[in-house]
Amino acid sequence: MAKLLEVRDADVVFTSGFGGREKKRALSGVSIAVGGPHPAITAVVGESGSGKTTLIRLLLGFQSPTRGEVVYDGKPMATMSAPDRARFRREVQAIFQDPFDAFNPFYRIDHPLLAPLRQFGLVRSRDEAYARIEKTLESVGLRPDQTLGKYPHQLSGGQRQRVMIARALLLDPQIILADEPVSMVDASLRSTILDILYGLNRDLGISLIYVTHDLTTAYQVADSIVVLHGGQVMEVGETEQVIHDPRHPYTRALIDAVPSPDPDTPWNLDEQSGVPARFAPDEAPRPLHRTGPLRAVAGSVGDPGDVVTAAQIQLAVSAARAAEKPA
Amino acid sequence: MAALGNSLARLYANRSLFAGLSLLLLIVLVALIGPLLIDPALSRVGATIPRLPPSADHWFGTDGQGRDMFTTMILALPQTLRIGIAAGFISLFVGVALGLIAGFVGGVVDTIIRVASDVMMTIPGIAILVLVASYVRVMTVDLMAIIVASLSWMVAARTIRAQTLTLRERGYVAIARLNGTSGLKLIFVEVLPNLLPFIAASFVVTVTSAMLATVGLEALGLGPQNDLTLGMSIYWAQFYGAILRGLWWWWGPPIVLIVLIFIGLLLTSAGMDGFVNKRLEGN
Amino acid sequence: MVAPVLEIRNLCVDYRTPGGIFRAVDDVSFSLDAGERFGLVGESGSGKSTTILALMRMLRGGLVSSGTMRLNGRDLSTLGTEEFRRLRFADMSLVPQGAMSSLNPVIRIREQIADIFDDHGVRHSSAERTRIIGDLLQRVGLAPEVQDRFPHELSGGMKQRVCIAMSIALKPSLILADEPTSALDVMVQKQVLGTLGRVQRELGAAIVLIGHDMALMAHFVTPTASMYRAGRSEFGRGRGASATPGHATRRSWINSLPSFESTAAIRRRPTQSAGAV
Amino acid sequence: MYGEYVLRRLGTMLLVIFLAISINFLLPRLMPGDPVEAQLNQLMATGGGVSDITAMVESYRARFGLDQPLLSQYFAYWQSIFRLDLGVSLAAYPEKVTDAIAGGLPWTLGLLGFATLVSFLVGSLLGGLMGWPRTPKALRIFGNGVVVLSSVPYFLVGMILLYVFAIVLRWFPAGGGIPFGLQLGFNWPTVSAVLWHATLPAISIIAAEIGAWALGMRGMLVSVLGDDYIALADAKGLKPGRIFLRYGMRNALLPQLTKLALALGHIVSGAILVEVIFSYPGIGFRLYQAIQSKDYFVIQGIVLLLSVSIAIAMFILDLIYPLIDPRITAKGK
Repeated sequence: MAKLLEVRDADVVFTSGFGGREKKRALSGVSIAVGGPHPAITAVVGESGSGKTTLIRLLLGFQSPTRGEVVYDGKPMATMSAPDRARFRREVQAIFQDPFDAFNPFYRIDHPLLAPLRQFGLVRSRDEAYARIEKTLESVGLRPDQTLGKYPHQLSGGQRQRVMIARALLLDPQIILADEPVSMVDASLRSTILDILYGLNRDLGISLIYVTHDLTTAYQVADSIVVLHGGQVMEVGETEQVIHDPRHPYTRALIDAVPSPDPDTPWNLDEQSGVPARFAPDEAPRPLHRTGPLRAVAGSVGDPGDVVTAAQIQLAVSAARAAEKPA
Repeated sequence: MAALGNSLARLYANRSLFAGLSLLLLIVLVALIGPLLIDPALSRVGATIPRLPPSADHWFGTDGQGRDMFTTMILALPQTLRIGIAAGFISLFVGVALGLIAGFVGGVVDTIIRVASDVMMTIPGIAILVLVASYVRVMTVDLMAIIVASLSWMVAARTIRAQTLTLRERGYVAIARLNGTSGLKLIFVEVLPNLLPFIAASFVVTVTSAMLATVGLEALGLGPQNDLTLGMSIYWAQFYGAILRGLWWWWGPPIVLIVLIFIGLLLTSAGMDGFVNKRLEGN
Repeated sequence: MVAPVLEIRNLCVDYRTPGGIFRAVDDVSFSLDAGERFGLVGESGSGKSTTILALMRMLRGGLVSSGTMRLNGRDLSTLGTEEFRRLRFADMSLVPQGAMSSLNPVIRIREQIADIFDDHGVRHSSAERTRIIGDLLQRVGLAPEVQDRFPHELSGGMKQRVCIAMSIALKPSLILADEPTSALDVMVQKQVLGTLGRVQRELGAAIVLIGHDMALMAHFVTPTASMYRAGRSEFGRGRGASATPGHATRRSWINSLPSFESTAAIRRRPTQSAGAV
Repeated sequence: MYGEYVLRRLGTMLLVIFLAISINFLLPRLMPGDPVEAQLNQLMATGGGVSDITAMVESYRARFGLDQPLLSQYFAYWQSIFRLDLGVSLAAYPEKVTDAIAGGLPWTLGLLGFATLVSFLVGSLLGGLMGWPRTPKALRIFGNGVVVLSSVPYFLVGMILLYVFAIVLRWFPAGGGIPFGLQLGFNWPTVSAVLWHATLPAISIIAAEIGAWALGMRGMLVSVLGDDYIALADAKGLKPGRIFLRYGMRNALLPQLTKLALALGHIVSGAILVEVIFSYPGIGFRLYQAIQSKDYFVIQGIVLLLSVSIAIAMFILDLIYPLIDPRITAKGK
């Protein structure tokens, strides 16, 4: 039974300034899930400052919530035993945004590939390690002879991003958290990498959280989409429904801001009012109301359905998709 | 490793670093080989006729106390270097350790270390050194190194703390944590190698400030009484009014040697700034 | 027939690199009339920014090895340094990409705009100057009082609008916009691009817009202007902004782009059999 | 916001002063075998040149109250600080320490203040010009020469100047602050005499310090010239002079001010030594004399005065900083 990683009703508040007077609410009342019985891909979409990177840090255990908790396989992160924590560390991996910052310039790229195998004792010899590394590099479309033995500055952004994916795969993870994995990669390579990520779920049964500010790529790979703004979930639901029938005004504005590449479909660029519409997130997070079997929107839109969490919608969507796909 | 190879090439390209290091190397060689070639007896008080100007048999002349200046200089140079470098290493070690701890542990520990180094920076080092040195009855070279080191660790601490704070946030440190590395291994394997250029740069700055403090203390007569150092020979020259009496060869050579040391240190640290900044822009 | 605002013929720009000469811009030619919107598209490192830098004579380390650049009929290569300095922002202005860091952080917005007038010999009384700067800011959707604020007190979108206001202060005939919105959030992007378009049309100036988001460009560029597709290969030497004569066939090329309508969504493909690895 | 920033900087200053006073209190007590007592016994034994030894010993005992627990000594010490009673000079008994110091203060402040200001401003401008690509080559070479010169410690420069200009060329007096037997007053003879005596010491401080500021500024300007706002200023067709001053130097100056605040301790140390070389009647020279005669209370008094005045100077610099960099008060440094 694949394990479930959940953030339950979490708040993250950063205090700074003289005597900790200035408080910045990065996340408020967020419940997200990844993994579980039906591996799926959830896209977390939000602009800069929406709290999406903080969410990744919570899921990775790099940051503890001010309120609420992070639970893996039923065990809260805060009180996890050492062996459980080691197993968590191995089964939940991540890919980061900046390919130039993710590699220690002092070492060849073999270093971050050998380290996980040694650290978790997955190999008995150097040859066995390199065998696994080469196989994994090939699985992400890289030729080992053109990659291994090189320093990070000798590889292109696209190559480095794929090496980072390979590193995560070496540990046979159940869950991969991808923080804007393609935003700093050239457009031509973007679809290749998205293809690889989608393949991880489809072929290896790995569940992913795909964090991005780019709705079009979210539409490409994700089964469900969570729209985040000011640290609160505005809307969550199955991808097709959210994109083609957005309910929350913020989601609608986000979709409207994306230009369709076909110039004939109107985008009314010239009627822009000077000042953009402001979506100030309200102080207390508005609960999510179910507006369909696979949908929920923050705040009461029309007759509010029962209150539900984003996690529940995500799991519902992944279950529904599992039913569609042949086993 | 290839990284070391091309950095040597860049070293040559960075002229001031190259000039500085070669000057310092020359001085250290003289300090090591010199004492083997001279007769130390000539440096004892009364060994020669005092106040002789430079001549064939006394290349640097003789001082007011009958010491042969050339021999004295050859013996004094290693002593002064020893204080400067010993103080440099001690304060570098303390500074780097505190910088790493402050950078990585953060929170209250970081605040304490930061405030301590800022406060110590404001107190005029020489005044405290004067206070401490005037209490010590018998000053030796090693004790002086420790005293001087106690007031030049702050430079290294500040630089390393600032760098650690930025390096700690780098992607590859997070990746290393995902790979299961943690604690000291994380610091030594991932962060320290990238700190090396900053440590080297801080070492040069620390040795410079340690040397400055040492020579300053000695000029006030607070240096090691019975050991021969460049600073002390300047003090005795000044004490016996060599300047007023025009015995330039008594205080000239020590000043020239000290100036050469400091020029070497300055060229090296200026060169290193260029080298360090390039690395900053590099990755 | 009045001369085109901008005419570039067979422009080549070379960079000396340790590994030999790198041709960043390879034989690029295009021309622009007043009011025309021209899009220069390509991936990073494809030479599109280099073309603009060559035009503004701001190439650091690069060298225009061949080709001519004419602004309103004047051959730019014939102008001396001082002459060229006076031409900047008077005849040809630039909207920078990194608006976040393109404003002097320690002086107020008012002084940074006033500099443009002063150094181009345009004198105003201080009251008149305040009014003029206030109008400029209002034309780009900012309150006149913004001129008394410091850059760090403004949002990314507002800073970019200040840069647009600067670029139209001396009513130039050509505006060069180097990816003006790529550093901004999606929502703000649309507003700022809309403002740039409106202001350019009111001024009747020609505009060259550089970008890598082809969908965005498709909506901004007027149908008549053509687009250059700057090629860039993954490994080895990048090819310069290759000259595509006439109009790129936009229809076929656009369809390859990811979008909500296109059926090429990866997710739609039938699931392959498991066990790929 | 400015208020909160001032409060925080004031707090730092008070903390520094508190620590300086505490160190001054603890240091003599931490020393193995109290040298003050040893010194006194030695004086008592030889009946040294001090007239009423026993009175001095009593004042010393009362002063420290050796038998009382450390803490009450500490409070007694603080009370005396507030009463500005820093104890009595051992060498020139019964002269109070405060009087001994007060005499030297104006001299040091005048010399140090002037020399530091000149070396900071001229050094920074020279450094900026060295970093500015349009500066003529000759100036850059001159600048590099000054930088190399500045590597030489203060007092060595002083010695060389003393020998060349005072002994050999006799253009300047060989030391002291004013010629003996001159009526001090606000008249031209006094002022000219003071200036005449202060020239060589001032030049040696400036010569040694100017290069450090130039080197720092050059590095800063070179990095600032790489920033985007310089590129846009260039694109805006601004005059080179304006780009250099208002866009380049204005931003490069900020870190220099921080360095100035941090360098005050080092500058004062150097000045002390220069005063000794030129026997210039400032508190540096007074400190030197106190060391010679092991006059501990005067030494402590001077050390305390130096630390406190530097803390105050840093506080003043901190107040100036936000006026130049508006971002400081925004997020609170």
